Amino acid sequence: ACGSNNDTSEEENNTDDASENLSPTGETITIGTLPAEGSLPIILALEKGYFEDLGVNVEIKTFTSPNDRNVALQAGELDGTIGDVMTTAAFVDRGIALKITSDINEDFKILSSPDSGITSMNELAGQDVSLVPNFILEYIMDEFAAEGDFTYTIVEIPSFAGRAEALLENQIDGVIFTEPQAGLLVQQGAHLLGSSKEAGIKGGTLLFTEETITDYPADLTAFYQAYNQAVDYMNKTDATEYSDILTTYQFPEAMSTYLNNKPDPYEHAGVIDEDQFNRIIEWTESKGQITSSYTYDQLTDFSFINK
Amino acid sequence: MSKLKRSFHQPLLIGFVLMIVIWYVLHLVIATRTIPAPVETFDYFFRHLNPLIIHMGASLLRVLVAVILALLIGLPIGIAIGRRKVLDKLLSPLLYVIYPIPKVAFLPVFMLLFGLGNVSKVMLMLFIIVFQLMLSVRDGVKDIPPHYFKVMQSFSAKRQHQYRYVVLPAILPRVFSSLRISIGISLATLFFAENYATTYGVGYFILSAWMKMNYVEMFSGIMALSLLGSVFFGFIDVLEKKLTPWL
Amino acid sequence: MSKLKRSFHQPLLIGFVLMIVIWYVLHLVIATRTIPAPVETFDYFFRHLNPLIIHMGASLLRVLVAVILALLIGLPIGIAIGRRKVLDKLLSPLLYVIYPIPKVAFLPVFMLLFGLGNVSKVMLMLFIIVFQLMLSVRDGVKDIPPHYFKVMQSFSAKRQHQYRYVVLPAILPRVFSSLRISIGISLATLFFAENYATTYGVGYFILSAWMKMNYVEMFSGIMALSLLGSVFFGFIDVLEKKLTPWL
Amino acid sequence: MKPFITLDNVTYQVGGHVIFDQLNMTLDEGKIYAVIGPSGVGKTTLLHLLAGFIKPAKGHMTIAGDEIRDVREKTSFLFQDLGLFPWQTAAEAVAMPLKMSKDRSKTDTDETVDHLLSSLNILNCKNYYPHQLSGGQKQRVALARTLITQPDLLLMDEPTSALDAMTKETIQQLFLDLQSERLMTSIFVTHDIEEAVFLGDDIIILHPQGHCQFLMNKEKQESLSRETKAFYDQCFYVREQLKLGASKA
Amino acid sequence: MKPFITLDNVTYQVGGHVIFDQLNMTLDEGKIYAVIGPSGVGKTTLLHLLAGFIKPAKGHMTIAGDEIRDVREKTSFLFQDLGLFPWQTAAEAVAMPLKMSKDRSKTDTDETVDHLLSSLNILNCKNYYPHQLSGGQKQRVALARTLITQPDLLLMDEPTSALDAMTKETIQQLFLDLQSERLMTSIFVTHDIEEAVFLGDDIIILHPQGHCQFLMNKEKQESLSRETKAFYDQCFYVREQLKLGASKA
Ligand SMILES: Nc1ncnc2c1ncn2[C@@H]1O[C@H](COP(=O)(O)OP(=O)(O)OP(=O)(O)O)[C@@H](O)[C@H]1O
Ligand SMILES: Nc1ncnc2c1ncn2[C@@H]1O[C@H](COP(=O)(O)OP(=O)(O)OP(=O)(O)O)[C@@H](O)[C@H]1O
Ligand SMILES: [Mg+2]
Ligand SMILES: [Mg+2]
Repeated sequence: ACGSNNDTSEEENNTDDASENLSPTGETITIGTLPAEGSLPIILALEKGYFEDLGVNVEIKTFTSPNDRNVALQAGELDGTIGDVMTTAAFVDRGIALKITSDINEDFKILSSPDSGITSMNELAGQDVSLVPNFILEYIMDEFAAEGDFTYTIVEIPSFAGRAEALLENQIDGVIFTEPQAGLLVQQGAHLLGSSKEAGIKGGTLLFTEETITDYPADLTAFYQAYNQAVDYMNKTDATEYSDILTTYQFPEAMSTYLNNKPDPYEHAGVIDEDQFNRIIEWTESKGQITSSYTYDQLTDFSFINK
Repeated sequence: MSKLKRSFHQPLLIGFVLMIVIWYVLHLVIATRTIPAPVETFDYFFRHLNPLIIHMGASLLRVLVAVILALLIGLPIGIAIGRRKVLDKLLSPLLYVIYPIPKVAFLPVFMLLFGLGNVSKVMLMLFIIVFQLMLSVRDGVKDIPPHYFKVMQSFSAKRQHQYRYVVLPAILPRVFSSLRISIGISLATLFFAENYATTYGVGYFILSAWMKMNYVEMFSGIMALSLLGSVFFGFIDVLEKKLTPWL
Repeated sequence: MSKLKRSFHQPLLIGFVLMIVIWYVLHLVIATRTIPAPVETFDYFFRHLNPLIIHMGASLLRVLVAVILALLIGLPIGIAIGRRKVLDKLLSPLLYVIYPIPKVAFLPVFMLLFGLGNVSKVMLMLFIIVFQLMLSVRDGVKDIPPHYFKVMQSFSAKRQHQYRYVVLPAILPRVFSSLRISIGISLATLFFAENYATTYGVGYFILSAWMKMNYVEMFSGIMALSLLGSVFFGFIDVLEKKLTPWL
Repeated sequence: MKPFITLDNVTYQVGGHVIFDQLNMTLDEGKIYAVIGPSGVGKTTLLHLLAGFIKPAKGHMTIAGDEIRDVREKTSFLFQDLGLFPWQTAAEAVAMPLKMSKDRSKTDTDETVDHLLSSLNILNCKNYYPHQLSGGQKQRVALARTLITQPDLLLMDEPTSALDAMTKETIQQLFLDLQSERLMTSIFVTHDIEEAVFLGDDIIILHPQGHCQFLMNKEKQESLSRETKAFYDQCFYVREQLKLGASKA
Repeated sequence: MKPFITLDNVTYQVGGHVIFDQLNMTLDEGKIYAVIGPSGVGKTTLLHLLAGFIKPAKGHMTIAGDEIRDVREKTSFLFQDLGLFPWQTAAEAVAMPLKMSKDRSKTDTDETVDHLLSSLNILNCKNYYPHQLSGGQKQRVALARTLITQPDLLLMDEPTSALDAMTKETIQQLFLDLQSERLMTSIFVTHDIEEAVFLGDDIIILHPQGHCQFLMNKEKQESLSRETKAFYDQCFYVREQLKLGASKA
């Protein structure tokens, strides 16, 4: 049992069963986040003190672009981060040992520009879609394209704002964005064409270094406990109550509104199913991002969420 | 002091007023969300003065440290290259090769060597400005009339005396000039240096506003940056006047 | 011509050799995947020479256009500010305010005004370098001994003659010096200017390699950029020697 | 002769230091004036006032009836420190005033320049930059640049200070020739009393505190020869006057 | 007197132009040498060779028995174009050599500087930057900077060219006083024949093509007065020699 388990917080999830007879080491675990919806449970777990209560010492490093996060990961400055399957595979392919430990709550939206007149996915055929190639954005777009059996042209604009403005000014026809940006764009006249969540496409993950996984298993278990507590908290609580935290982490004000109007609840940490995983790996290999194929077992370790 | 103050504040004011006029005209003419109205931005700026001042402080410190380090490194090396033919032959081509490399591409190396904290941010800025400083100082030293060195030679002046009495005063105006450029560049660089592992700094503030597409917030960040820049520049102008009384 | 050639190629070689030595040492000492071995990179570079040359050509053109435009705009304005007290009082503070703003933050505005193509890329670079050029030129003009203008006055020289016979030759060394800096900055800027809506250019090449975490590819891009820079710099050195025979 | 230049109660000060206090002066057209006086007394300053480079704090100055407001086109000036530009060769420096003033053909300009350079005995240095010239060669280049145009007022600040005796005499002769060819008024500063006596129709002695004394140069009116006793007597007289002024101060 | 400086077959050329061709010369310790000659003949170049700023293409030069390799510490030099730095006031410029050579106390330095400035009659300009000084004041500041240390060899390139007759005489006297106080050898260039005769123990006339002629200055040995006939006879003689050289060339 966890020695330092003196929490009196949310009762329902107080599953003190922790099959291991290990308690968290309390060593600092550094996690990289992006200002995206998927980071919210981690941020709230930290700010609400859930991590501390469970004796796990989490430190958050915020990044403004996935690229910087990747750089920090390579520099060995992070123990874990939010990311996606292809990023994990690419890192492993380059000799950095990582494992996917869970999915994240994430929803990518396909949007078309206000004056394009495009209101359905298939109308994107042959049009200019802006995204960052080789990563999750392209994968999701490719999945939709395969579904609708069309092709499209990529206009590479890595900068968030550049992409957004290019869309609003009708310089490109389509774009793929996560929340909170997607919602903002819809407010400003962009048309919503599809959602990865609705289409059941899941690529976003939490990943940790091999070292962290072997050295601090109890910390990770506790991490996910706290994570799930935070998800519960979010599902129960009006977002305005923690809007100051959102502001501190530079989420736009519209984020609260989005969270409150969100139809489905946030989900506890879950797995990426093997089928989905293999499809992504195949796609990544076809893009030349990885040199060999990786199996589900090689890249995943969901043992920490299976309480 | 009051004279000092006057010569300092007035031009700053002019600069801001002009900037606001141009900004307003652009706002009206281009009529895009990405250029908010000045009034709106001012309102935001003053309402968020408190966090902004902290952001400005963080950035100020980083830039200051980077600039001071750049001077400590760039000045002696630039002078040495300008003075010694051998070093010029050897190092100038190296500078030419290194200078145009986008230092941001070495972020992984910086992070690896210096971590995610302030050290790596300062080092990144340092690396961006130090080569420019070296080149300018080198050019400045090369521009010193050779005749001045003959005069010093006639007094059998030791090396340190040549630096003390000729090189330093001669390049001082140039150093100020390239200090302005360095500071300008480092401020602009905050935008890249402050976009990881920090939640403080004007660069971070602007960037995150940009990502939120909150242009009013972004422009108040830009205003803060300009303010920071003008204060730096105004300070350098005053310092220059003080230290080069013969001009 | 052969003399011209010699003075041009030799230092380039020195620069590259030195850079490779430093690079190799860093590769060995830091021993990180983010700094690949020089040999490996060379191999990659020469095997991909063909696409790289096209990338270099595209970047060269963009930088060239931006630099020429910057000169056409920055030179006269910088001179005017340096010469006329009123303009100095009015515009210098404005420059101080505008200069430190990270121009990349205005990417949306540039895209809006100039589209996604080459125009917006060139404009972005232009905006990044033109203010630096103005400031340097201004400082250079202010450094001209006032005495020279008295001489011209004694000949009742018209304004254009003052420019032709004093201002231009006097600031020429400075212009070359700040041209080097401008080119260095614009090359580094390619990294930002060529990261949208293009698939050509060394900046794009490096950036996409970076995102793919392919460091061998990235370093061959950086080599290409350095090569481009050195060629520019070598050319400027030769031009400077030609145009300032009195030095 | 009619008055060409008038100074009326001219006061000038710089850095808190009064150089001229209510100076009055009338200079005639077509004459040569030699200005002498101790170092730092204000000779250069006087020339700069006449040239219009600086403005008096009080008082009026006219040239040919017009108030001096700006630099006149028909005034030529030789600076004490020459003011050669490092980027101009001797020939380029001398050609510059011609190129600026009118559209002469290039060959015409070149010929005029070459001719003047050779009468100053520096044709062999025509393609030298200032740093390649000796002190006296530089002075002659600057002099050539001043003389190449055809001014009606020539102001020269120590035009021969860096020249040896022989070269100096050649140039003095050249100057007298030019003076007789052109209708011009010349005012030059010199420290060489013999030069002042030899060239000056009138000699202006500037004494400390901006007090100024006119000496009609009797010698000059009578004979141009340096070899007479009268010439040396006149030199001696000028010298005495200078000494007297210095001792009074 | 023992030989202090020897030039042995010294050849020097610049820009394809031969200035000295196998020049031989022996100069004695403690004497004053005046160098005269036409402008551009190479007087400044000779001084620069002696100072060690430039090296002869061929030949040997020794000072006090040592080959001249570099600038000697005990040689002081006055440049023809002065070489004042725009960023030093008169007092700073003059104090610089003292500050560089030893650790004197600040007050000691200041006193020495003030004393020299006042004997040159420029104490009132001590805080002026060069651009605030008149031509002659600048020359005196540069001269003070040269004289402030105690050299055994003094090389001066036209030290009084910008000075009026009275100031010039004061400074000539100061120079003679210094020369008798210190054991030093002085070589100076001048265009003023009277100055050469008045100050020089020997007069060196440089003729074109680097031909050089020594004149024992008899007058100097006999009397220092300018007011004698012998003085002017000697001046006349030197002048004739100069002319002769020029006409031969
Ligand atoms: N900017 C200034 N500030 C203070 N004093 C100045 C300035 N410029 C000139 N002076 C002073 O004005 C006086 C007159 O200078 P001017 O150059 O006219 O003398 P001058 O008679 O030509 O002397 P010289 O024969 O030595 O050339 C000098 O004493 C000089 O120190
Ligand atoms: N870098 C150079 N290139 C070509 N010729 C040069 C260079 N430097 C000096 N000279 C020439 O060398 C000659 C000697 O110059 P120097 O300065 O010694 O003359 P000087 O006797 O001191 O003349 P002055 O009395 O005019 O000062 C001059 O004719 C000059 O033109
Ligand atoms: Mg004067
Ligand atoms: Mg000389």
